[in-house]
Amino acid sequence: MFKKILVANRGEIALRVIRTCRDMGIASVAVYSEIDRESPFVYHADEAYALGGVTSQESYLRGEKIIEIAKKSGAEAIHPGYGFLSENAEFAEAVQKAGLIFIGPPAEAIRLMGNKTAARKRMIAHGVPTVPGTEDAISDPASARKIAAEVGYPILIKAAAGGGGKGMRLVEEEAQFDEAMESAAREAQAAFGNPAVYIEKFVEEPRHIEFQILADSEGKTIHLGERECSIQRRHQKVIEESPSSLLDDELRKRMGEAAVKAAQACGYRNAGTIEFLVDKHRRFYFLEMNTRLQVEHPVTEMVTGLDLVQEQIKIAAGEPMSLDTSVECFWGHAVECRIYAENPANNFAPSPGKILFLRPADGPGIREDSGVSQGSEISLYYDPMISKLVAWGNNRDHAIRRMLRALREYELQGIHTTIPFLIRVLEHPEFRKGRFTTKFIEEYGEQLFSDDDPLAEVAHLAAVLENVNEKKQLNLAAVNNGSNGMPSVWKTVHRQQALRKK
Amino acid sequence: MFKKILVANRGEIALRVIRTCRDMGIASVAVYSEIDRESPFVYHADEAYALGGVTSQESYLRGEKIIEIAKKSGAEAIHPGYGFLSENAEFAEAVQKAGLIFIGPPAEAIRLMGNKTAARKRMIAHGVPTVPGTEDAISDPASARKIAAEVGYPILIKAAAGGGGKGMRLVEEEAQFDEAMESAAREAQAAFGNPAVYIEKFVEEPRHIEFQILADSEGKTIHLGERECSIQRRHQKVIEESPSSLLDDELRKRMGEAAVKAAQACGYRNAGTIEFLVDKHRRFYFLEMNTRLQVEHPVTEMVTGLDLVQEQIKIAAGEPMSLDTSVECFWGHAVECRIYAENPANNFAPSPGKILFLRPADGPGIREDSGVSQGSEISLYYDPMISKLVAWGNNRDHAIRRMLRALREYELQGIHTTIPFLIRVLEHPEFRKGRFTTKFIEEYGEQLFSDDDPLAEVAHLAAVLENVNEKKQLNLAAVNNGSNGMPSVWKTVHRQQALRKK
Amino acid sequence: MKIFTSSNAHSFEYELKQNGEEQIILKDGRAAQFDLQALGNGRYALLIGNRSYLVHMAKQNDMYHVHVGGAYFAITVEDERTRKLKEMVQQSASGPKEQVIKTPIPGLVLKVEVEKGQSVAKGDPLLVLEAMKMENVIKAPCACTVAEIAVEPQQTVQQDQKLLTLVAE
Amino acid sequence: MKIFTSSNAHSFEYELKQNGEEQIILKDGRAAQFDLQALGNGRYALLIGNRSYLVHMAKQNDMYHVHVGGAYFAITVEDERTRKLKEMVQQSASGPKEQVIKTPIPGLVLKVEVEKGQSVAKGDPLLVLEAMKMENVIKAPCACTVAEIAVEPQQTVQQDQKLLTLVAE
Repeated sequence: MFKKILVANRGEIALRVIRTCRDMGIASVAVYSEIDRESPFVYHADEAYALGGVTSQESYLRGEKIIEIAKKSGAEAIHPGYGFLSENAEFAEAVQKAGLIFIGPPAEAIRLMGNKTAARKRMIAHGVPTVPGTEDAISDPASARKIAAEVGYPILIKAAAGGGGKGMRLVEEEAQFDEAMESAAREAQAAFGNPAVYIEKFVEEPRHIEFQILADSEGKTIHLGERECSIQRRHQKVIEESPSSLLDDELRKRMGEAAVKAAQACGYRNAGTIEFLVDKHRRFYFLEMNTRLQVEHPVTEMVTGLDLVQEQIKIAAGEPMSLDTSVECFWGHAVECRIYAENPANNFAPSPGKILFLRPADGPGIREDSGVSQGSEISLYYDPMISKLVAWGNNRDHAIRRMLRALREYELQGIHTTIPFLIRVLEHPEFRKGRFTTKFIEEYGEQLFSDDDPLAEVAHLAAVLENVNEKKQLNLAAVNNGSNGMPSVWKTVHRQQALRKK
Repeated sequence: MFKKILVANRGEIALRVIRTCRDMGIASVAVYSEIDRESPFVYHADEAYALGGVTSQESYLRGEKIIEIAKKSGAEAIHPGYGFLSENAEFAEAVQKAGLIFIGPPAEAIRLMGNKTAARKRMIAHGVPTVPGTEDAISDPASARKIAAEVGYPILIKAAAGGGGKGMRLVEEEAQFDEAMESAAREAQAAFGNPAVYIEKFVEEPRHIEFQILADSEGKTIHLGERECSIQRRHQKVIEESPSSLLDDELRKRMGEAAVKAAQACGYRNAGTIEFLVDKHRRFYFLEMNTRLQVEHPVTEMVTGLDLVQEQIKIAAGEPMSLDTSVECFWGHAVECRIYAENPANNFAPSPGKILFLRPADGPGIREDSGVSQGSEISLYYDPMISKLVAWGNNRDHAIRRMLRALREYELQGIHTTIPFLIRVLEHPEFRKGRFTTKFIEEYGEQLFSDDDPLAEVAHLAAVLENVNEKKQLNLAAVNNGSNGMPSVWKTVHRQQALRKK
Repeated sequence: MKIFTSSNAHSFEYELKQNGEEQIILKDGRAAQFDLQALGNGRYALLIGNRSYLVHMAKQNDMYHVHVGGAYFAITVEDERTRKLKEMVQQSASGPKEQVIKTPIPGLVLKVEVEKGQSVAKGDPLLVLEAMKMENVIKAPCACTVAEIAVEPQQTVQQDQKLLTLVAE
Repeated sequence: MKIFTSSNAHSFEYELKQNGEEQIILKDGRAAQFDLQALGNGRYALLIGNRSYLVHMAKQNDMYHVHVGGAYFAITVEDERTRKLKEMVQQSASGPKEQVIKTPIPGLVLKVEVEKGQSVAKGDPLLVLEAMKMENVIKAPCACTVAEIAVEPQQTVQQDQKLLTLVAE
């Protein structure tokens, strides 16, 4: 086993990896940009080296510098976390060339899966279902119609040269095909000077469901079940859970097998995720593979009992995985909420600033993976996700109720967070029933931003009390010529009221 | 199900019960003494009523007042937590007479188990093993010797009228009996004017292992496995875990059956705990029954997935329990550390005061049940336990390593806590091997209080830096005529050093 | 004295009465029963009757930012006098109502979606700012005409820097 | 200038040198490489070389209370001058060394285990205090004679109240 690992990342995921290193008795090396010197991931690491710089380009994306520090510090392996250099094939190669171990897949797998067309072709070749359609552009109406029939209606016609919806047509049944094809080609010709189109299966009521896979150094590949990630805003996952309310054992088995096949098809090693779309007929299609640890890996950890970072490290060190078969039944249910430094009341505008008070939620069933502390400055330079709150329960409803309790108890002051929005989503009846698609937030937008009436009354009264108190303090201060330390006015008033009541 | 529950307790356990109420959609009512007005359990409850008073007698022990508040608030049931009124049979009766439900066992069961002699007799009558010995005092050497032989050596001779070790003799084998009996009787006569003694089996290398039981309103009784509670200081549990490293499936089964029998023998309902002593020959003896929720119940929750407070409430409401059979295999391993406001470096002297900074540990496998917040005042009036930290892992070693990581990350300033001591216990090789008895802390006392050399060097250097910095600031302040807000000297020095290194 | 509060979707009216030493707050003619204890760091333990709350409050530019039970409200509080003064000021203002749009956050201007003199409807995109790896669309707060564009695409902007000036229609 | 530190089981010696603007701290003749960043609330991010630590420090009556890595140290820091001054004071002190034992915590005196004039060994129990539901034994800090007993059983005592006076033997 490694004695020392460098963590080439920042924030919550750097701390997450450092914690597993500590649990395994492995020394951890942090690298940090100028503005991250005072971050928890730096002071909780065993060693820390300055990268210099402020932006990602100047710091966490400097692969060569990171490799140099790894060698200087005596680290034997590098964990890239997610984002930054984690899916950079050149970096993975450079790490290997430097005589170090990259805790992740081989560079070839990263490269293949990073190329959408190549990945799609490889999947088709290995019998993993992808969204059916033409692989190449087509302009002959008759052949297009034939392909559409093969793919099955409804289908989408998309301009080959296009984008932005121009030349796109949704065709529900074959009778509408000719007219749609003709108008799409006309529009494409007008817009892009090219009438060619693609035909693609239209995925109805899509859900984003992904499978966690693990492949050891010998190529033995297993899956750890699914994560439901359909609750998204601008293609960013917001809430994730495991298991999915959509899957039954039979579908889980089939999708799990497909996920394992997909990983094997690209010679995958270490931890990875196969993302699928599932339509309303419960048909599933390969979307893409993420060749790294996912943000939402904790929900899988909660329902399987595994530490996925530990599995990654064991695999990279050539040790056997903790499990040797796929996981097809789970320990309860887990939900994760991503807490972003954004203001949901102002169109999710970033909310940089200093965290003036922090008291994360705790108690039964609650886990938090946080990257910040009271006093931390949230800068504009990096991802605004500051923490992940995870709730575990006996079943989906139990986990959601615990999550709601924790979100309401969570105290974080000084910046805005998405907590009020997360509460609205979790409270929504359709979410509670497990009936939603990737369009959930678009569909129910209005309902997810309405104010809570009883709490509004409490908040307004509190503001009035504070306002009246301030004025009273000002008056008192004037009388006392500016002396401080007077007792709370409200306590006095309340005591008087209490006395009167008796 | 109840709509509203009053929680007749304070601190972490009050908050613990309030959280489950919230998870179940039940409104919670807190009651508070004068000094608890600003406590988390008060502001996280749905409703709060003042009890007045400061000491326990003036507040949390005022059963009548609490019942009055319950009726006024519309609560249908009262949860007593642990301590205070939780094992007070009169209170349980009064609650019932007031037309409310006591979330706990029937008053008769509390009363029976509160009387050690009566409980022992009842256990013997139902075939639950107790520490063998004479039930009544004896003074005739021949009968005493006969009983000693029946009980089996080693035995203890104890002065019937005595205490404090006077007239007590440990007898290893029969050959020593006569002489020991004679001298014990003589000493007892001299000390207490009464030569009568008891004969009791000497439990060698005792371990304290307890079983959680649940009994529904129909009397159906199950157990949820054991908790290992041998790590004690002055008979106070310090670290608890589940499962125990001592038990195997066969012994667990036998002890579990005995625990269920013990509960049935006293007509038990709701959650309770049967405490056993287990000796080095793996023989177990009934010690006592705790007729309430235990402090250490979270370790059982972690390895069974149950919420024991929810089970208590369901049983009290006449609903079925979540499980209908005993739990004989566990989900991983859980460890709990009790964090006390005491100074282990000063003979565990209480450490009252204000919590100036608080950042509990988080991350994978960590749960915390805390009753305090940054800004909380720890008073001298109540129990000094302020929080319980729980770690879960795949196995015992994994759970302990996670706990150590969490304890080292835990930030609590302003008062002393037992965290440094807990780390020493968890790091001790004999603890790690699972080889210990209830005498562990006495036996290894010295080793548990020695200083950590590498960390001492860090701490001393930090103190020097701070000291030098203070002096420099004073000088600078003198130069600048008292102006504030100058940059950190150390940053400057470090930058200069960094520049020189290049 | 009357006190008016307002936030995004709610407004309430309170009455403050002096009763000797004591100040009483009435809402809908009934005296509010409360106990507000400051815990420090902008935290308050609030009882209204026997309902218990943890409230966070921070005041910024006359706005109370209040967090309670996981919900957030930005609340303005004004008394009768202040409100009357304001109304007088507003009535005396004349001519077209100019409105300056400033950057809420530092960032990079990605796109300017409008031209000088263009009429826009409420909610129409004006420009796109990038900050914290996210695109943020700045939208028209009302139906208006673009009077001035103060920035260009690819320009970095500081917090509160002027982006555009609008004139209400 | 030399600086001496001492805690329960450790004492170290440092040297502070002025090098123009810069102060250098030497230990065992080697300059310490460090970077101490104050995070507020008595929290510090400390690098010694590239070893990284979170340190908590609070100063109270000339004692530095330092928490690091889950361990706690109460450290006194003195420089050459202070140490010499102290030694001079101690040498000039004469007669029997009196020591006043005060209550570390408020509580209730349960038992007084010694009598006036009694000789006790280091670690012998002097009295038992109850506070926070726990019994706390106050022990003799050195071999000494009990010169005065200032409290009685069942008496409640405040923090820092005098309990006994001892004279070192």
